Amino acid sequence: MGAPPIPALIARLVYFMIRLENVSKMYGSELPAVRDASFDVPKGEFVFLVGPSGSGKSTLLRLMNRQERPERGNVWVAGRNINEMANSQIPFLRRTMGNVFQDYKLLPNKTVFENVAFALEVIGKPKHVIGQQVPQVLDLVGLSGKEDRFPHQLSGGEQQRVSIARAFVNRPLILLADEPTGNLDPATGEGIMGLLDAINRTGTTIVMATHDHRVVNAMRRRVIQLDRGVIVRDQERGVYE
Amino acid sequence: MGAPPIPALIARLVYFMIRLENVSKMYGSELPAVRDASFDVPKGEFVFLVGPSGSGKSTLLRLMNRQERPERGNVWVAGRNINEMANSQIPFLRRTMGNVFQDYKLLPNKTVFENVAFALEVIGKPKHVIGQQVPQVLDLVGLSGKEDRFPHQLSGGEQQRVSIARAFVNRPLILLADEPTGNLDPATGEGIMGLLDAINRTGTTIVMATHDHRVVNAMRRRVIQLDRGVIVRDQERGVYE
Amino acid sequence: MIQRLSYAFRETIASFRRNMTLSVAAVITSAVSLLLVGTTFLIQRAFDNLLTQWRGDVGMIVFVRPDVTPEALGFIKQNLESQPNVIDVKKLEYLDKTQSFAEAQRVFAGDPTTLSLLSIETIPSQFKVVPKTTDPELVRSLANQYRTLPGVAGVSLAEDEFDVISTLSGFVRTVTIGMSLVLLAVAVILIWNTIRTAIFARRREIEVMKLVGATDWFIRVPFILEGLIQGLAGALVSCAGLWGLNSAWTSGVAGFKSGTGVSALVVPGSYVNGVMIALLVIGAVAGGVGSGVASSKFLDV
Amino acid sequence: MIQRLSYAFRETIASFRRNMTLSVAAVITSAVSLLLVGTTFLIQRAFDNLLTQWRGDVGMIVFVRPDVTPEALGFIKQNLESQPNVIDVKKLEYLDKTQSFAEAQRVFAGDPTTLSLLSIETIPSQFKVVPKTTDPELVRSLANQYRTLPGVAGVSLAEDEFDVISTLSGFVRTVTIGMSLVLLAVAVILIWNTIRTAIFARRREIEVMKLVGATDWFIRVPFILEGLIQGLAGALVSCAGLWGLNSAWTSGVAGFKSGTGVSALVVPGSYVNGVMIALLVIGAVAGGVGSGVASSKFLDV
Ligand SMILES: Nc1ncnc2c1ncn2[C@@H]1O[C@H](COP(=O)(O)OP(=O)(O)OP(=O)(O)O)[C@@H](O)[C@H]1O
Ligand SMILES: Nc1ncnc2c1ncn2[C@@H]1O[C@H](COP(=O)(O)OP(=O)(O)OP(=O)(O)O)[C@@H](O)[C@H]1O
Ligand SMILES: [Mg+2]
Ligand SMILES: [Mg+2]
Repeated sequence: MGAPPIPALIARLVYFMIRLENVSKMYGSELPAVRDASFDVPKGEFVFLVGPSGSGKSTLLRLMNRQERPERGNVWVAGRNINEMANSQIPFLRRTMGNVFQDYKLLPNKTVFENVAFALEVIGKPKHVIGQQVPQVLDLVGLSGKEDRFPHQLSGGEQQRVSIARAFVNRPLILLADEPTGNLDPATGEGIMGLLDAINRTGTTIVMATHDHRVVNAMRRRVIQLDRGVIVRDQERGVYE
Repeated sequence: MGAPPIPALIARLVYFMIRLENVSKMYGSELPAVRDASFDVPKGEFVFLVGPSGSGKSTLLRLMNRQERPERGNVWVAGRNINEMANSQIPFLRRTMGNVFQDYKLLPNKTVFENVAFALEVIGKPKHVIGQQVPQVLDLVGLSGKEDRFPHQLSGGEQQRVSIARAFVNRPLILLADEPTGNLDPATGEGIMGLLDAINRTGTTIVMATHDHRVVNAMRRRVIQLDRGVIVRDQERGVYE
Repeated sequence: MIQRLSYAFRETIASFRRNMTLSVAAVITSAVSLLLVGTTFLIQRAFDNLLTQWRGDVGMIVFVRPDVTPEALGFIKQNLESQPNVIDVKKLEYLDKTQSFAEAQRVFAGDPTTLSLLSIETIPSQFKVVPKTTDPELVRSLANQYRTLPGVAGVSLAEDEFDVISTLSGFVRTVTIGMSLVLLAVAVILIWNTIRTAIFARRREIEVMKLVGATDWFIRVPFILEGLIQGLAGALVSCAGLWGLNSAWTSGVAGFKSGTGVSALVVPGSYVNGVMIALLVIGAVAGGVGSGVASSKFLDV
Repeated sequence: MIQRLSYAFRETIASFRRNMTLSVAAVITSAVSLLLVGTTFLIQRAFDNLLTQWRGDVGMIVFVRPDVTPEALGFIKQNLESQPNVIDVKKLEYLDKTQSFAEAQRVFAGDPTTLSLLSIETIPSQFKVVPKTTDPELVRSLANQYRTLPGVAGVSLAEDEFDVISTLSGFVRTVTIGMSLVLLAVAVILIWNTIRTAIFARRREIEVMKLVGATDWFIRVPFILEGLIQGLAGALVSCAGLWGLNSAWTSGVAGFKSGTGVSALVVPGSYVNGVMIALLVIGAVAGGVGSGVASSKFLDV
């Protein structure tokens, strides 16, 4: 099987927003956190990553924004091999993707407004655009009126929603969400899922790690299941088992 | 209605492991996070706190270990009014209760073993007891083999389980658990709930804030529901609505 | 660009307010260490003044025989004046017998016996010579040369004194300049150290910023500005301190008897101003570069 | 108790390893600032030596008329010796005519004219007197008193020199002691500042420890130990530096011509050792107390 001609390769990689080729990641001398993972995510798809605690979901997401680099294999994002990217290019890669981190990673010294605005400051959006878009997004996640609070003045679920707001305020190509409903009650969680669904319908590719079987079962999208670092299931319109 | 005689009062307060009397808590000039909350938790009971994100569950728990002090009302724990307790007494109050924090609050510069051992060091347990009890507890939460990791080297769910292990390693009278299964997959979560149930059966009073309706519905214990800081339901053998 | 800059400025100001403890610590450290640097500079200058004055006092006296002929005297004078590179002709002074006798009365006022031995007839007249060079060897050879001139009774040279002051001068200058430089290095190390600690305390923030897509410079510029302002603020405080110290010093020294040489220890205001400007520049640069370098350490996330 | 202590020690060591950046910063700061303190102490001592030596050189000469009677001479001698509190009797020296003439030959070696005026017959004999007091007024009144004695030709007093050295001595001592104290304060502030910043960076940890039921002292002891060790480590480094500096200084000074007084600037080894011990104590106390106080700030959670 010969290599495809370059233009065809690029076409395929662009079509696949994210592509993992035999990716393995190990921390130190431990058992690999991800072993020989391969899958493609076409543009506009919504993928759930499921699996027990410690099975490698967060690691997979971290490989996609180069928080981690794999020991083996390649990760392609929007047609580019991100493992071979120069360090100076990484910020621009990350601006094409929104991230909801499992531990939120809010800036403790910035208010809710500033935390969300930060994602826009970074790409040099003018002040009036920020002043308009941020309150709008905060309203969508139900945090109107809490703009001037600092993260430590918020409840767990509120912090999580700030993280979600920051992740999609700059309308990224890709949204990587790690357990975005873990600290939300079912009603609020459903609201957030409706939001993610709407964002997905505008063409944004979403990869979401979750334990929330209700969410997975309700949405009926593609499910990739991990077990001790290995992909054991990759199913269109799957459910949480 | 006259005040009960002192011995009767004490007897009642000891019988009620935790007792809130018209407790209100507001942060700054905001709407109160908890408004006029009153309830008793008898020794050995298992109570779920439920309610939407931001309804005041964590605040209620923080009032019980004096992380916060109420603007109005009294909080009694094991027969003592903790709001009138001298600061020097607080550490001893906190040693009678284990805490699972919503954001885990692990010590970043200590290993998993040391984090759990810390709760025993604090009460002056000798080294050989620590060396025996900690691995045992870590095994119960499924973290054997990860003793020497630092918190940042763990997955979200693993960190959460370290927090749980630390909370009950010293066999506290009371266990306050804030969303202890939020980052756990259903199977691991059920394991942890089984553990909490077993701990409860040894006489430990447990108050647990949670969003996990499956857990609440499966356990069928007392449910206190909050909405915007107000207790709207207090039901024996309740379900998540 | 403009919003990047405005972001950087807002960010800097906000960070100042929110990290009060760290900012205050950095300002205190810079202030204290720069004050030390400034003080050494002033001390160095004061010593320099003192030594220069002392050295100016060291001269040579060429005694002329009482029975000298006018020609010989003229020859001596001419000889002295012919070397304007070596001796300070403007300060060259001739005391005739009357003046020499008057000076002897003054010099030996406490020594009536010696005085009683002197008479206006037998007293030698004298040339007071101030050498331009400070090299003791040269001065000595000069004295020997004058001794051979006809009509010269002898040459008196405060040789020992000259030696000591000359060596001391070089020595003190080396020591104080060395000390200033060392303290300068110390100040830079301390400022850098404090800023590094402060940024270390905020490394998680830097990590998060990078994860949200901030470039290294986007993160670094507010830190650099902050360090620069902290250094500058510290330098301002140290300037105020230096000014106060110098005033106290000046008025303290003014209390001394004049002529004791202690008044030479006063440092001219222009020099003090120069030192203050230097401190401001050092503070700003050490702060800015320090935090630039320190923040870079945590940029490899 | 025993496990509490062992916990504190293990904790301290672990914390050192895990907070390398902060620990190193604290050690550097203490080392640098204590080195400054130590250096000023040595400088102060060196100046003290120098001034003491200079002052020892300042004496008084009581000239006795050449035609004095033995009774008068005996009376003068007796008078001088009768005041052992004021003058140093052991250093009292009488030069008879021969000796005085010999000394004059030496003193006026460069001044042949004056020399030619002197003869063994006409030269006054002299008492060399070293006053014990350093108060210029007292010495002056003493001189005046001697002037009135029968047979005394005059009293020569290096009054100006005496004045300067005496004032300078007090002045330099005040300045150097002041500087040592200021630098001591500076060192303590800097060490405290660094430790405060380091503890600030770890305030979340303190908060968590409190929530798990740790008492204030349980939290504080490892911090105090850590600060103490950091201060001690810094002091050790500064002692090494001081020792090196002093060696360099001593050998540098040894290169000077003897008799210029510069050799007085060498500080005795025992004094250096004393300063080193003081630095170790200061470092340990500043570090320990500093972190105790700084950690208390974050204990009110
Ligand atoms: N920095 C690290 N060093 C060592 N091991 C690590 C590190 N980060 C993660 N791991 C390990 O890698 C495995 C996968 O972790 P990962 O965070 O991807 O799990 P996860 O599927 O997200 O789990 P969870 O559902 O609990 O968040 C876990 O066993 C974890 O202990
Ligand atoms: N330090 C604070 N300052 C101001 N407001 C606060 C502070 N802490 C909490 N709040 C507010 O108090 C309310 C209750 O917070 P709490 O953390 O108790 O909610 P919760 O029920 O635990 O929510 P979640 O399920 O999201 O964790 C929220 O609206 C929150 O914004
Ligand atoms: Mg995870
Ligand atoms: Mg909460």
